[in-house]
Amino acid sequence: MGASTPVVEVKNIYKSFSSTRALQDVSLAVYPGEVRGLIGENGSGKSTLSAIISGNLKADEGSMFLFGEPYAPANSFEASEKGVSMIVQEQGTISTVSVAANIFAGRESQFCKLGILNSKKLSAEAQKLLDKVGVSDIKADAPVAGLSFEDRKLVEIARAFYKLPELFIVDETTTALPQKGRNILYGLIKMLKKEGKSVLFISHDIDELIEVCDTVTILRDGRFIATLEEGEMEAKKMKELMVGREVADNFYRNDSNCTCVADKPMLTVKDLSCGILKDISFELKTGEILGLAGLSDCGIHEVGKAIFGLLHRESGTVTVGDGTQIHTPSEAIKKRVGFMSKNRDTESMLISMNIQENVVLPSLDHLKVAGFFIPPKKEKELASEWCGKLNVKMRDLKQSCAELSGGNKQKIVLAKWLGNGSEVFILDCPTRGIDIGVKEAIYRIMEDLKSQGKSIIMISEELPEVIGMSDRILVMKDGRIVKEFDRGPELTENSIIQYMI
Amino acid sequence: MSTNTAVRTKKSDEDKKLAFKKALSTAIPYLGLLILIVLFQILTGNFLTASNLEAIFDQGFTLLIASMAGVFVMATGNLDFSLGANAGFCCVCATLAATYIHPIASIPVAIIVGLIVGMVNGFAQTVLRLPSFIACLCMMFILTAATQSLITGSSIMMPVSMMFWETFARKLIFGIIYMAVMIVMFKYTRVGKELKTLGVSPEAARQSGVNVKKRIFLAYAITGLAAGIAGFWFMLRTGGAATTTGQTTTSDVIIAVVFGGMSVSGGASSKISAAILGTLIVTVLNNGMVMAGFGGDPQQLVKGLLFLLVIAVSTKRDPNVIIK
Amino acid sequence: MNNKALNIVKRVLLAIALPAIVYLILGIIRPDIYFSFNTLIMQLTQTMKLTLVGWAMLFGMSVGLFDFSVGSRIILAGLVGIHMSQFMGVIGFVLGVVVTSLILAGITGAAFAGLRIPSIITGYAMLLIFESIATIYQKKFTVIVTDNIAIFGKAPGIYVLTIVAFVLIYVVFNNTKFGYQIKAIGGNEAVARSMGIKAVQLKLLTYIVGGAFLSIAALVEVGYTGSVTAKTSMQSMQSCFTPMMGVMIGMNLASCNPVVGSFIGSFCISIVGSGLVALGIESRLQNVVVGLFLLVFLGLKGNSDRLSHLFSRKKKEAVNIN
Amino acid sequence: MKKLLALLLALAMVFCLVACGGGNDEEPETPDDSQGETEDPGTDDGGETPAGEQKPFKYGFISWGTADEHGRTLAAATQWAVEAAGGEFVMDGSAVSAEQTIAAAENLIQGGCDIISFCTYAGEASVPQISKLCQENEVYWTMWDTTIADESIQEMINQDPYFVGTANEDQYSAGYDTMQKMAEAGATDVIVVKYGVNIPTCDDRCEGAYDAAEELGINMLYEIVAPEDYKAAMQNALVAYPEANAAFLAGSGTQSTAVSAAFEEAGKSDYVIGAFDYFDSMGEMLQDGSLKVINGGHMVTGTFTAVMGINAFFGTPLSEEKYSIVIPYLTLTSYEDYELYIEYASEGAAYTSEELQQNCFPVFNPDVTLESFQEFVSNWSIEDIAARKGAEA
Repeated sequence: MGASTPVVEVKNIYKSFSSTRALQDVSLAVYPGEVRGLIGENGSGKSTLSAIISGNLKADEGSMFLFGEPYAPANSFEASEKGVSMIVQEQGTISTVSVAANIFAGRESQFCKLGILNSKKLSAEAQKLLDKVGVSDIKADAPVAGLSFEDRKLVEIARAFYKLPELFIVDETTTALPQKGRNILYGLIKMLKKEGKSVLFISHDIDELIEVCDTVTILRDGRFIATLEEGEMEAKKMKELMVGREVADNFYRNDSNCTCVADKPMLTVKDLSCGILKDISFELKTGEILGLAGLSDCGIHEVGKAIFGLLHRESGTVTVGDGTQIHTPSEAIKKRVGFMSKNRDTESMLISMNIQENVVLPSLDHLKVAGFFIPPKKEKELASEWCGKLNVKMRDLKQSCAELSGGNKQKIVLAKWLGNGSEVFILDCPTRGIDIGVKEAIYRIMEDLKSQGKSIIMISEELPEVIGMSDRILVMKDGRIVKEFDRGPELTENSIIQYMI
Repeated sequence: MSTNTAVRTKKSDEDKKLAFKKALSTAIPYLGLLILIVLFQILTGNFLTASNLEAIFDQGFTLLIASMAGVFVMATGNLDFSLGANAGFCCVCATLAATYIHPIASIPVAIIVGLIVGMVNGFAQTVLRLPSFIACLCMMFILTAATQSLITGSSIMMPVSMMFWETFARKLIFGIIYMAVMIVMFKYTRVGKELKTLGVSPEAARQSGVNVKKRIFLAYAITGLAAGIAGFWFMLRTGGAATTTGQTTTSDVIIAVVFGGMSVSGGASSKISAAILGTLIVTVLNNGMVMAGFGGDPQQLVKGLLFLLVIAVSTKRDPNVIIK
Repeated sequence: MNNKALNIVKRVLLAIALPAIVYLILGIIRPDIYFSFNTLIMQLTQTMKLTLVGWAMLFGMSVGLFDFSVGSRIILAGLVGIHMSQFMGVIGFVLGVVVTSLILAGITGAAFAGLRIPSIITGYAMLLIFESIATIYQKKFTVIVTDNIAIFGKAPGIYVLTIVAFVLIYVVFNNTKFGYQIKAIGGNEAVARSMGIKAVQLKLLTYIVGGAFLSIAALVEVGYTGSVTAKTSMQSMQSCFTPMMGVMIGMNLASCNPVVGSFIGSFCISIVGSGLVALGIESRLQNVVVGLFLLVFLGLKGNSDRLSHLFSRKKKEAVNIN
Repeated sequence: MKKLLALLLALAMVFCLVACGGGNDEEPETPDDSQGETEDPGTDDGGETPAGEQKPFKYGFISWGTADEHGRTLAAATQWAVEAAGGEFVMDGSAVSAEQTIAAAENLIQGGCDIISFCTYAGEASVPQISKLCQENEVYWTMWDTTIADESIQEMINQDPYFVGTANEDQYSAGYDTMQKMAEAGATDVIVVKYGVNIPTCDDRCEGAYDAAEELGINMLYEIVAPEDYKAAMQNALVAYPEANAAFLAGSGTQSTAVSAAFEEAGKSDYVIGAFDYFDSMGEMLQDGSLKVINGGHMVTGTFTAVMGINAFFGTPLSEEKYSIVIPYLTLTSYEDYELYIEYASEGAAYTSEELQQNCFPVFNPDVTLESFQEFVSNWSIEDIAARKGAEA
């Protein structure tokens, strides 16, 4: 790293979403030709920081500099014009138009002469870019709808490379890419390094970071912890810095053996197949926490949705404790099954409605008086009872959920299913995007549920969490269950990872 | 499970401002109604007489029935374009039933026909997955053509004996029962609550146990049923059925509900009171303007400008919400 | 190279298939009418009148906006044009129509974008206002369409204007930044916004560009019918439904782009219209027939995956369709 | 929640107040006891006001709006009579459907109108309802452009003391004469264009036309009903019936330009158009022969129904029984007729206030009788207007 002026420098950045403080006094500088890693637990503020640098969010306080000059992009488009481009995990292409149109969306003016756009030149330029990025098998004129998820992500990458970016931000994209896509990305990062450009690589996969990055900055609870140089980057040290306390015993569960309240299966799944899932069968016993681990698109999320009835099952059955089968979400809910989706704000809760409306929604039937009337008093009681038990931080029950922090929203979803008296909980990434403090509260709640004889299926991409909390772990790869582990002190991440990849 | 109570955060001044803004936006329709009543009382002098209030009640009655049901569909973010044509068609069927079968038969016939049309609308959108706008538009064309072919001459009369069915007391009692049923159904039962969730996000509603297809089907069935009831009362009020019956009801419902302060894209802030209030405002407006002498050309111009003003004042402007 | 040519031929054939089938059905029933040249010319002129209005609505509809004030805007623009033609002749007419049409479109667009209200509701509000303004304005002068301004609606004029409009809209819709960006917003507005496309300004632009094309439709409308009459109580909304359905057919014809598709959709509608008259059925049922046609068309398209799934399932005799 | 309950309570309380008819307002009788008997004001009117005394009044006019030519001229013509009699003219132009006609009647009556007039284009079934309403509020009412088809309605309203009568044109004979004139002009195969569905005036005119066609051996090919685009509908009809060489427009004359354009573009030059309701460019069409017959000028039905209603209100009804007067059309068949019309009848009122007072209101001129009034009405023509206006100028 030359001592020349940094490409991007960020000084004492503060950012908070209503009550949670996402970033506190974070400073960072990335120098030309440097691949800077950024790591931290979910909710440590790494995505918020990258969003601020790439212009998607505005910092509350603090300043940013690009090559020394003040830099405050109004939106991501302005940022990418200035050479700061970013790719994210969520899908960012428009399916009804062609690949070329996607690549140059928002930037068509360069191909226009007195208003007329030369579409041949545009698709030629797009094809050139695709070849440069190394994805020449994708045709520029083809509509994006026909492409696979991976190709669409590569189109996004090509879009980011339309002008060689000064700073290229990769925000947890690799988890979504299979191997071929990842190699292309790594190749591009090397090319950028050679050209003297810089990369900000965000991931929570420690081994990938060590392999790709020159230096790594670690964030925790929205605070800057440390920047490790070439030699110091070592997995265990990084994890400790990430989590803050050595992996304290009581962070996850402190009992170390597989304890089930009773052997009676609360949920039985028999040779279920749908989409990429092939012949999934397993049983969930009373009071057991069953962990589903695997890479992000190996099918663990689809299992949760299929059980709950959100996906159309091709074959196979899901039966609850009392033997009846469940097909649709409403049947599952009647049979006391609760589901918490991965994308919380859009699927697992109604963001613009207030707390009470969200909590009581699935259990309206139980509150009925005389067959149809739902007295508001009963609603209020149910909502305040469960919000109290999970001690949700809120102004009052009529507060809109949009104003709550990530942790509180998760508690509301849990309160919703507890209000419905759910026996089986399917939790898909329960602690995703939640800051450390509240994460621990979620784990304590899970332990309480287990002690009451409730059964939990926990789907998570964070191995430490899966190992720490589950009685039994099923490892999945490409839609199949490949290995089963029981809880035990000798269980480590490495022993599981080899089955995942 | 530790039973500590929920932590109540203190009211920050930003919350207070938000609460004030929210209270203001709910108060605007009430304020609007009050201003109109006072204005017309000053202009005409005999606006607030008992007979005029009775006239307003009579005129607004069928619009109230239709718009209260319209709120159910609008809560899911859709619109029912076939509402007016359905009311007209049920009016014709009721009149034919009254003349050829028995006067009493007109009540069940109107309700059943309206319900069937509502269910066909619901079926087309849920099972056949047709876009709601096109399905209702075609249903409107079909019903208008059917009404016109069923009626010979300018209109068909209902039996004379039914002339005295429609008394003020009966309408008032039916009105209050209907309002009570609709308010309870919208605010205090699963139906209303779950329809509101469909306005926010169908996927999130589905994951909380709402049977999306069934609820949308029910919403259109309710609107169809209400159109049937409105059709019956149209028959009593106009003494029979004409090709023009119910012609403007669809747009009147949409205008009334928006005047009443309902958010048109449905969702969390939809409220049934918007239908009651909106009907009152629209009827008072029509009645008052004619009495004050603006019944000619300016009537529709004033209505359009006021409509624009009410929308401008009441909707909250969130830049990143996508408005279609 | 030849498979590219083949691809174009395939798409053109697919595009023509729809009107050809409709034409054949009606041709078999009344061969004396349908296979004569001037019937075709007559149907084409009707199609042109419908399509010009449809094209004006195409921009709004491809970003998901439904605006019913179009009918009242044509009436008001036509009235202003006729009034000005009494002082300044043809130039006054053209100027009056074009300028009024743009101003009215600007007002409607500003109301939509400024007040953030759904397009259908803005349409209602503007419809009420423009209709009553037209009613009051119409009393101020005698509405006579003199021959010099009727040329736009008559035979040579309408063809010229339609061709000009076609070229203009083809370029604007397919080969301009504006065209690309409204298709992007129509596809997925959230992603388009994150790509830096200013959605609200563009929707306002669809009103104004739509207003420009609506002025061409208004020029034709005045000459085509030879008179302009104001309407009240929202009756001008009826005249929006037929062109709107033509555009919807066009937008759902996968084989060709919406501009040509709208022309084909309107052509089908006018064939159905004349077909009904030929069969002696009341022409009023045109909307019903076209509406049902569109419903079946969209139903098949919407459920094509489930239908093919159903057929394949039948072959495999698999169990439990839930 | 509390706000909604408050609203509901207020609403229910106000209407219960109305239901029991109590309170301070001056209407003593409650709605339910006024159905049965109807007190007959006609006979013992003397007590309240001396017979035949000119007093201020409010005249309520109900129509579908003033967007079209007929609607606009009708409202203006009604105003001539109201101003001549020294009353105030109030209008509700939003009555498009049957329920809106009743609502308009209620609004005007609540607005203090003493006399109202309306037309039954939106269905005659609602006439008994309006009759009941007028009886309750002692409001005189008349109907223009209307003939009641259903005897039971006619018989019902004949018992209503406040119903004065109707004024309309003889639609049947107007249709008959128009078809005759079209036959003279060479029409052999006619396409009928109806502007609305099931509208009595429109259907009566067509009935007359059909009978005339039968007698004169003209064949009626096809009926276009309420098309959205008149020219396209006409073109389609001409394609299906190429032999057609005439069109009979039962209303909205302004569409004659579209119909003639359809004929021109179908390559026909000698075609005959007969239409109802004047429009601005009819002069031109009469000149170039594309339009042979145009009936109009029947806006005076508004004037004469106003006269009938006002006289009844003044206590000087022209006749004790219900009566209806027939108003002739001003039929223009040549450019000369048009010139006469333009010069005298198109601008301003066709009658001055004095002319109306002297010929229609016994209050101003005691020797006005039903016969003299009917005679005055029957000579409504362009020559008469020209003579009166000419004499004056």
